Amino acid sequence: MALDGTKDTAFKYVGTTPERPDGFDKVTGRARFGADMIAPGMLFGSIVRSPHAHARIVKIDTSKAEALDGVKAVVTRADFSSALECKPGMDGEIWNTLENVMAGEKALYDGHAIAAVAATSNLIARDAAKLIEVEYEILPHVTDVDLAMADDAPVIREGVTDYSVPKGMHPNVVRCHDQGHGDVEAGFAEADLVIEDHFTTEATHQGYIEPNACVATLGADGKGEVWCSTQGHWNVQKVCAALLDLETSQLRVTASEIGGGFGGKTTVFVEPVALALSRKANKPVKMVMTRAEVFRATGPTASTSMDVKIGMKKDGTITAAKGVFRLQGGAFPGAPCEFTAMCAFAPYNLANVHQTGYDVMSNRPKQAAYRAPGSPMAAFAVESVIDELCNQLGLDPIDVRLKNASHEGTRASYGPKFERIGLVETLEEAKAHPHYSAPLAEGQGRGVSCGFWFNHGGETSVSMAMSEDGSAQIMVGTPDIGGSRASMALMAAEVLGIPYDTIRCTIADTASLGYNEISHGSRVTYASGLAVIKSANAIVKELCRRAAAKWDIDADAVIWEDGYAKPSGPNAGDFEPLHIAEITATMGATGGPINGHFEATPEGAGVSFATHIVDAEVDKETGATKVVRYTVVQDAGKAIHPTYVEGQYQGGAAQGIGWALNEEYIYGEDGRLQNAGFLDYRIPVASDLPMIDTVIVEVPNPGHPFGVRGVGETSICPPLAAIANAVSAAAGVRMRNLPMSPPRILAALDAKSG
Amino acid sequence: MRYLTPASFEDAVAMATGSDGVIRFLAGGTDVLVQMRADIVTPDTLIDVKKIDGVHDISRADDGSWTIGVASTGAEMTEHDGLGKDWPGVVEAMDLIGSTQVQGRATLTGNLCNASPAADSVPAMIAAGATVSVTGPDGTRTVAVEDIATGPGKTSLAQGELISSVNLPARGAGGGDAYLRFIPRTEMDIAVVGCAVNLRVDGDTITEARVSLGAVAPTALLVTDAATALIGSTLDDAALDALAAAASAACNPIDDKRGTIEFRTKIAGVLAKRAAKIAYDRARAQQ
Amino acid sequence: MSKIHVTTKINGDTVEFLCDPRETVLDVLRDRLGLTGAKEGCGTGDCGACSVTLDGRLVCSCLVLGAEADGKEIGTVEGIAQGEDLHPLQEKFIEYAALQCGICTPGILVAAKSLLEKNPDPTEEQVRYWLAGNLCRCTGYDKIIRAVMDTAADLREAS
Amino acid sequence: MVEVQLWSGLRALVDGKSSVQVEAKTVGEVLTGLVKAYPALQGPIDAGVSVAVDGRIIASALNEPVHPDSEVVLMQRLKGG
Repeated sequence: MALDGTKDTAFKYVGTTPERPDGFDKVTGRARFGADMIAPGMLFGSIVRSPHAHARIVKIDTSKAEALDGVKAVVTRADFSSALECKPGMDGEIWNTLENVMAGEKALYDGHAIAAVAATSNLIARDAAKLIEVEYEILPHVTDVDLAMADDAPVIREGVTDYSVPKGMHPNVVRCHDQGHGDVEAGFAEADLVIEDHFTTEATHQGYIEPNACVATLGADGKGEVWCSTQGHWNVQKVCAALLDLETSQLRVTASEIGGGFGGKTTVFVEPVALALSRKANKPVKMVMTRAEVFRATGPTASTSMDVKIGMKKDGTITAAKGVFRLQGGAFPGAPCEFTAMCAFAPYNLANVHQTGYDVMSNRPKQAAYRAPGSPMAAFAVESVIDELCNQLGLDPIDVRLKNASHEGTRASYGPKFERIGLVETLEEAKAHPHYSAPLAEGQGRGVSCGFWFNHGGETSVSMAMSEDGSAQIMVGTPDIGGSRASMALMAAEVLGIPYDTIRCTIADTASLGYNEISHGSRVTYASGLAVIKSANAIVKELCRRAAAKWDIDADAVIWEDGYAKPSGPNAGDFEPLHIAEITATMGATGGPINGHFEATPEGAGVSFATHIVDAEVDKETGATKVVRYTVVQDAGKAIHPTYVEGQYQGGAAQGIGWALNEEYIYGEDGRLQNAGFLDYRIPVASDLPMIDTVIVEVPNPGHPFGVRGVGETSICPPLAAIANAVSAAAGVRMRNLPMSPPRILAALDAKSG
Repeated sequence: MRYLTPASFEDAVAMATGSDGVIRFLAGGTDVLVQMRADIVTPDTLIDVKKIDGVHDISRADDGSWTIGVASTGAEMTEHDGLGKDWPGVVEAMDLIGSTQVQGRATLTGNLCNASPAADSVPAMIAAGATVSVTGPDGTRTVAVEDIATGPGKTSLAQGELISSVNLPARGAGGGDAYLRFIPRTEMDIAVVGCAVNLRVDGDTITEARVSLGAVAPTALLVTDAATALIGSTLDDAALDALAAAASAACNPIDDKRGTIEFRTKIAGVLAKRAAKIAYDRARAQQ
Repeated sequence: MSKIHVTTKINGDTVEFLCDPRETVLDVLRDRLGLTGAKEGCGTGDCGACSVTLDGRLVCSCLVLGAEADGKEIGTVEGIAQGEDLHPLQEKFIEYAALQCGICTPGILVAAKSLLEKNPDPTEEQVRYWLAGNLCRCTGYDKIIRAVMDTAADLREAS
Repeated sequence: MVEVQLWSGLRALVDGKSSVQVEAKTVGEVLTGLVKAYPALQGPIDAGVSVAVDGRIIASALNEPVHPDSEVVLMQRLKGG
């Protein structure tokens, strides 16, 4: 599509920091999240889950549950679509979703849904779930990525492997992505120092504080409604319709306020189950996951096992880089091995590069997207090796990164040439930042890392309507996961020339607007924002046309400035500027309502880069780590609402700190998740963190009218490596396995001294 | 589930002995409610002791000994004027449990009766030489804290018995105690290792000591070898090393999601040294 | 299963309800009384999203039985604003963007208000430790801590 | 003709080539042209691809134009979290 190019004039509203429109409701407790909806006569649902990592379901006896007073419906797999085809690999994604939402022949992981019940109260539903008797034939299981690839590993599902996997690999390896250019072996031969190392990361969870929740109604007439906490309600509509054999348009889905997603709510889990129960009971059904269910049965990230080899000259030039990235994605295909591979070396301008990713199945829940899926792990491995090369060659880590940094026109490690990008600018800002030159205290170490994410556009519809008083309403279809309603209103204010607080932005339901892709890929401010600008442009055009009609001049002779229609110049005529409210006041009589809309799949999202600096302190007697200072430098393209951009930077850094230091899925030998709660799945608490400093770099994205790049995801790409580099420096030993929990650090210190 | 609110310990005992099925006493509830929520335990009878007279009181007797009511919360202990001056280690240990919110509910008695090997207040109470009064069908008896837990989740309390108060001895001159635990975060974790040291000095010399470890064995341990390493010393490096060695030697931990055997064994020694230094400084300041 | 009759005060109003003995104050607030301001993030006292005050003491409402509320006074996020006037903490949270998704916000506001009533001049470290039981996954806590510190400073100046 | 660069994992399907020439004026024609030349590419394309045209990553829109001198790179389909 044609894009407007970069606007370099000064903005009036964009770049200011007004209060968020959802703020008042959120501080008073009236904001309605997934579990806050109440439907008259509603029932409560509860799910029976497998206690086994891998088991054939021999028999399900629901009779005792059905006999319990207050129970209105019980569903199993038989109550879902039988028309969906089981296809191998990613082609069968809808079937995979059904299989994940409600197990078929086998339970594939600890926590896999087996049956569900709806009853008149939450307590009765829970009691009834305990009365459902399931007979299992326990099968051998595997939960570790390297073990799942070993010859003797149990096969999770036959026939899933696609064309890309080299012959001879275990059937649990279902996809492979192989890519590169140049001659890496020749490149390594040119190097003065080559380091090859092995790295692992454990699976982490998005850790949104609001458990997955919905209220669903479905009648025998095939019409239904869902209220749910989701990043993408059109996706919920599409998937639920398929799983329940409904016409998509007969299902109306409304996105509630969303209590955190971070990629984890791009999925569908409880909604189809609630719909199936509702259809059977003929009443609305509320389903709210417990925290343990969220951990056991929604999507964590992939765990990884990675080998990275990089060659460097004494002057810091990288001569070649190679990586092998194995991702464990649970009992279904889809671990983002291609993104891990493609992002790994993207910050660097490399003549010789080769990367290979493997998607490996195991008896764990199906992995889901988490903030730049696949990229943070790659950065951890690659940026750790670069750090070690800098250490051994005595080079400054930022200078080396600057020397090798990708920039406009260089060929990306994943193939194409870069458009305008801002990596060099983030490195220069980082180098100039007082943090980088501040002295370190005894026992502290400093680490830096770069990070990269693609960002995404995606299918987008926006509708905008003027009111008679000159105020405007915007309907967007991308759930607000980071303050986007404020950003949308700011961009509309900029185009229309009316104050920010005269614009109300609403997240429309699926019946009120055209299709919108999920709020993912940091796409909302970019894609919905672009559509808001185009919708506002359409309104401005119509406003000018109405003014021209009133003045009886040519529409082309009217310009729009700061909320007023004006003659374009002396030749156009001498008329008093018409304020927007003067035009809208009579719009019914001058041609009808004035609305704007725009729908497209904008394709100029613009990749983004960040550089983080971290100081960490390690207690060498206990292995405890404290992050003492943190600075995020990231390219936002153009920060529409700078405070919310900072919030994204800080949130990504904090999640990265958790991933680096303490968060991990811990499986027992029995294949069961050991830490399905916030007590032992340790996300950072307030007393764990320092203030997180931010620097917003603005290198405009040529693919957006105002230069916007997505900011939500890139912020979690550098932290794992930056912290690992800081901890390794402080401890005096290279940390290659995440999380760097105290036992791991102490073991590494012991191994070094022993 | 029945929910009962006795007005006296005698009533509580009668209710417990008169009930069939699973019985739980409810003080702060920060463990019982979590277990109910997770379907680990669903009691048939829940006996809430908070309406019994005097259970919220914290009082110092004329001889300097302390009695702490079974429903006194961590927050109430921390806010108390005198308790923390006499027994800072016990109060700190209680204060480490959970969040500010949990402090508003959690109790010493609940922490003890939950019988987790990792309970923070239990090593502190053991080091302090605390006892509990146990009321049952046959009246009230006094039991040393270290004799209550018999294994993870198990206590020596008989059916119908419940703890009716926690008793701390008089502090006396030259005494000091301290409790430290190791957790991966700064808050909100269960101890990977806990260590309490309580000692008395005469001048610079340690004359009495009790050392207790948590989370390194099925129950909190009273480590007499560790105390022996301290007594008679001025907490010199040799004494500290002997203390650490004795603490590590006493460990019989497991590998689990919170830590490894090696890690726990080593950290026990590290914490013992650190806690001993704090207790020593406090004791000398109390002379 | 017989229900228990409970009389309590919520945000100053006398409220009566019947509850199952297994139900928590959080269950009662949300499912019986329609007060959905307190959120359930975990149900086990680990996240703080359900924070309320019980006779003035900060607690997790998921760790208190509904039956225990008899004769007590409960304060929730719905009671923080006075009429149409927001509490200074609420205003500052909006101004500082100390919330993103907002699911932890009710609990954090109840907890922060409780802190400032007890300690009008907390250090950054005291604020961080007081709020350690209130998990926030969006913000990295930076803006939350600043908002609480600055509200405290404003309140001190005003008094 | 437009030269389309492929990721190396696809080379086994296109006689070991690293790029394929196709007749195309749009992204959609690039994809149909690839399948016409090498039917084995149908599977990977169905599984999800994006196309980078002169450095801009076209995630899904088939109507985006390509020119004979465009740099065209076939990529795995992009999405995010």
